Amino acid sequence: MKLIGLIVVIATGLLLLWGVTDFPDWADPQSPASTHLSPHFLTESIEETAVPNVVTSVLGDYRGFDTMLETTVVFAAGIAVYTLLRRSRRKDLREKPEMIEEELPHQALIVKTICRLMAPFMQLYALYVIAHGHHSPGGGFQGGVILGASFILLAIGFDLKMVLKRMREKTTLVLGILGVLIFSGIGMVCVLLEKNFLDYSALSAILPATDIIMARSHGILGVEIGVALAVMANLVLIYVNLSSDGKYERGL
Amino acid sequence: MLIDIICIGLMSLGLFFFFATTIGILRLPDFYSRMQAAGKGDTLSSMLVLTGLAVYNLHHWSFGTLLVSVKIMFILVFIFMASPTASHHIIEAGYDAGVKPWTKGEEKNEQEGKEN
Amino acid sequence: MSNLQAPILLVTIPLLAAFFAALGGMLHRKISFPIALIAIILSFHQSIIVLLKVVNDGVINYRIGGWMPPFGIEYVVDHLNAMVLVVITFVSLISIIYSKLIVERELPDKIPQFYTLYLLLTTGLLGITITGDAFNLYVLLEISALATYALLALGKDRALISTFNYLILGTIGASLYLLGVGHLYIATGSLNMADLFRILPSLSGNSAVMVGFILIIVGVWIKMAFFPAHGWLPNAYTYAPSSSICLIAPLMTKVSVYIMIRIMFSVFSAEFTFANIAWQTAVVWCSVIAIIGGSLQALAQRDFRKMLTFLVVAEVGYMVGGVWLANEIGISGAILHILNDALMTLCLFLVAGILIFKTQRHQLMDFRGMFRKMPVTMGAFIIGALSMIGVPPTCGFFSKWYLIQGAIEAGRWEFMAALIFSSLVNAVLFFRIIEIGHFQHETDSHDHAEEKISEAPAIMLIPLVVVAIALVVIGLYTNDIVTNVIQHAVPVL
Amino acid sequence: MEFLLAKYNYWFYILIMMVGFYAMISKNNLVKKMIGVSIFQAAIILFYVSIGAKRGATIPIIEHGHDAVHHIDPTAYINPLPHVLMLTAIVVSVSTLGVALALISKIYAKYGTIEEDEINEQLTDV
Repeated sequence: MKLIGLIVVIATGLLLLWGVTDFPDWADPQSPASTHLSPHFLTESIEETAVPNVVTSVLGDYRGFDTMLETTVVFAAGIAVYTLLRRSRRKDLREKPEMIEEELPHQALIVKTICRLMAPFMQLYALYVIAHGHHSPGGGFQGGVILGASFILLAIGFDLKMVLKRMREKTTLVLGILGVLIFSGIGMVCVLLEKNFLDYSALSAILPATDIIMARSHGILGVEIGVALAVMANLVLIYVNLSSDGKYERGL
Repeated sequence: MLIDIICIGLMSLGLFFFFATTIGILRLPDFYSRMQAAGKGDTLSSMLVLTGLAVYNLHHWSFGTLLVSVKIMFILVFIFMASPTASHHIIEAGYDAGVKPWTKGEEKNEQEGKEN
Repeated sequence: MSNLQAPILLVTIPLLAAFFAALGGMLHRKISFPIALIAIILSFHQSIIVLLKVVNDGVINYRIGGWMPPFGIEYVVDHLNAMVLVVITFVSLISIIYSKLIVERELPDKIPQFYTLYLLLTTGLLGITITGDAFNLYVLLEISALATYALLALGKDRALISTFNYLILGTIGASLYLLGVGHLYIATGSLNMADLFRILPSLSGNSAVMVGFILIIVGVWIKMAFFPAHGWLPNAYTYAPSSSICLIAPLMTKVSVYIMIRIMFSVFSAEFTFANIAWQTAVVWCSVIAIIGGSLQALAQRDFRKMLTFLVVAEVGYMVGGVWLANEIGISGAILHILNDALMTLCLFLVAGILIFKTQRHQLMDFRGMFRKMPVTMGAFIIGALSMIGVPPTCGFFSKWYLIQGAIEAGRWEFMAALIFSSLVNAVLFFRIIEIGHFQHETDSHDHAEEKISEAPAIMLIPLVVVAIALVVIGLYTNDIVTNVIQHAVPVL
Repeated sequence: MEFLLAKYNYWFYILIMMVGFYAMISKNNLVKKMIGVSIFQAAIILFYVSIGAKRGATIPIIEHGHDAVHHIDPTAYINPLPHVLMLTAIVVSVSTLGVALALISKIYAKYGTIEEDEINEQLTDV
């Protein structure tokens, strides 16, 4: 098995090496990748969407459909993990208890204090990253991950029950669904306004005091908020289920 | 000019400690001493490098660059809090799980390094 | 053109419904089924609209976000994917009605999640079929893959470990596809399929493009369980819950074949694909091995579902081989076989599901006396079996006929021999079951307790009967389908 | 030598990818297999991000003054598209990892081990 594996690996490697020989040089400004599509995005982004961060405008608008499906992938993973691991209450009673020992209170003091100190700052920073994605590196995914990480940090520092009191299972699920719904809902609103799916310029009809270009910018912001909610909720959902084996009793 | 010297000094010191940390993680005999290297060395070296960056950023003195430097200092404060706590917690978890500390004269605890 | 929203509604209705099914399931677990059902009916309706529009007016382009194609993502519906869209929504509709009772029995505490995943899987398959953007396809591939992993892993026995193997191989396949798209991107700077089709001929002989082609095709082969990489399929499908397998088994492999056809003819050109005769021969030989090996291993099985999974492997060989015959008849046979095989596999898996639903068992021997107990089910089974064997007027005959003609025209006698051989093996297989069902009665007193087994409930029978009728109707109207739809889908060679 | 240096990023992506690929194929432990998959996907991400690089260019955030937007030089900014694509791919790989870990966790609960050969032994015994 190992020998076959090695042969397959070497063969694939040689194939890829052969492919590389005709690549343009690394970081070549004249390579097709740099001259075909990207100049259009770079020069037109501000005029067409009023977003200086081109990654955000491509992510949220030019290829917004990819992003929507990507959020759906996170949602699918969250639901998949939830479906696989979550125990129903009936069976739960019959399971033998977890083997993790009780944590002594004095030992966790440092960790708890620091976690309590850090979590609000993390959440504040996450909101900044989400809201400031138009102008600086950031956006829905990054902000959502930081937001989710702050809850996971609390779950590690304290225990899972404490987090589940603040983020109930139903809240997490609803937020995860709501995030994706915001995204696809904005897309459907555009369809209802007789434009194409995810054509945010249609939103200028219902948003006050926005022209077509600003409507795109606002549309991207709305989408980013949806992405952030979905990513945050689903990461928490995945973590909670994985760490407690679906019992929601005590995590790591 | 002075800024350059300070900045180069801080950064190369930071890189030196990073290097030392890496060697420590690879070469020290057991879990606790390796975590020692990771926790202390990592914090110190990233603090040094970040301070260097903050100083470097003040080359063009304006409100904008000052703001960026202040932000970098904020990152530094958080690393200063988080990194030692994290290594403390990991060591604690190792202690709870019953990892035996290395004592002088023993063989280097290779087995445990492989397990983890 | 901008007013026709059907192409996007087709995909987004199941997607939105997935979210609403999850939300509604939290209120009450019975809400999610009607939501899912309505969404799939609407989606089926939209796919019919799209198909009629394509047949009458030609190719539909839909710009998502209103952006020009190479910059934004574009949906392109031509004859080929319009047909596949209808097949997907039809199969999805049939099996959601059919599996209602099974889900309630198999997964009583996971009903909303099941329907959410089911709708996500349908969305993924529809999106793969309709999209005109190479990267978008990857994302949709992963949506459908994740939903499939979760659905397969809900099964019993070895389901977990075989799903894990599928996950590893599926991820390798999707990653190779992504890597191949990266090679195309680095050589052309574009991700849009039409744009790639325009640029790629000027890059013939570029090794990056060649490697990209190989990577994509190999990735898709792994996904569809083509011969050297077929190992994951039988186990993963055998132990899956019978509620979801009726959606997964007929469609996953067919959609992968569709991706292969799309990549070969709409991204690369036929001249590029068939430039190298040695490759072509190698692929046809692989499919010959797939067909013969799959049939023989099916013959060795005593478990009905496992037998069917090996037949799926053999059928993949039919389609890949048919496409790589490199002539128009072979390719139209392969495309027709996507349609037929989806329905045939569906029919047989529906029968397997009913058998398990009623008797909790799925060995071949469990067919004893079934003709007396379940005449309708077994009638549908016979139609499905005849179609699998390739007896006119069921549709299986016609695609096989096209494939054989294609093999003769290309001079690939080995492929023709494999086709005939597999038909014979199928005949042996299914007549053995019919014989068991018809002439062997339970003699041992032990089984008398199960004498009460009667026909399945109507909600499961009606879908099965519809599929069985569809098998014959499609067989009768094969000529119309070929002249109106498939002829336009085949590239000019 | 010139030839080697001009594409060094691509050589490294192949190296990393093959490490991951080998782990994926030949490791016995399911978690190690998943680590292999992650390395494999990370290599693809490196590959794409390398495509986006452009000599002498900066991050693609357009600096615009308060006056109206005037001529933007596309060669001054790196290619944003691969970064967008890789944001998607990272999310996908994380999601796959999550589902895989959930599966491994269930496998461990069922068989009491995550070594593939031991599981296979248990399967053949039954």
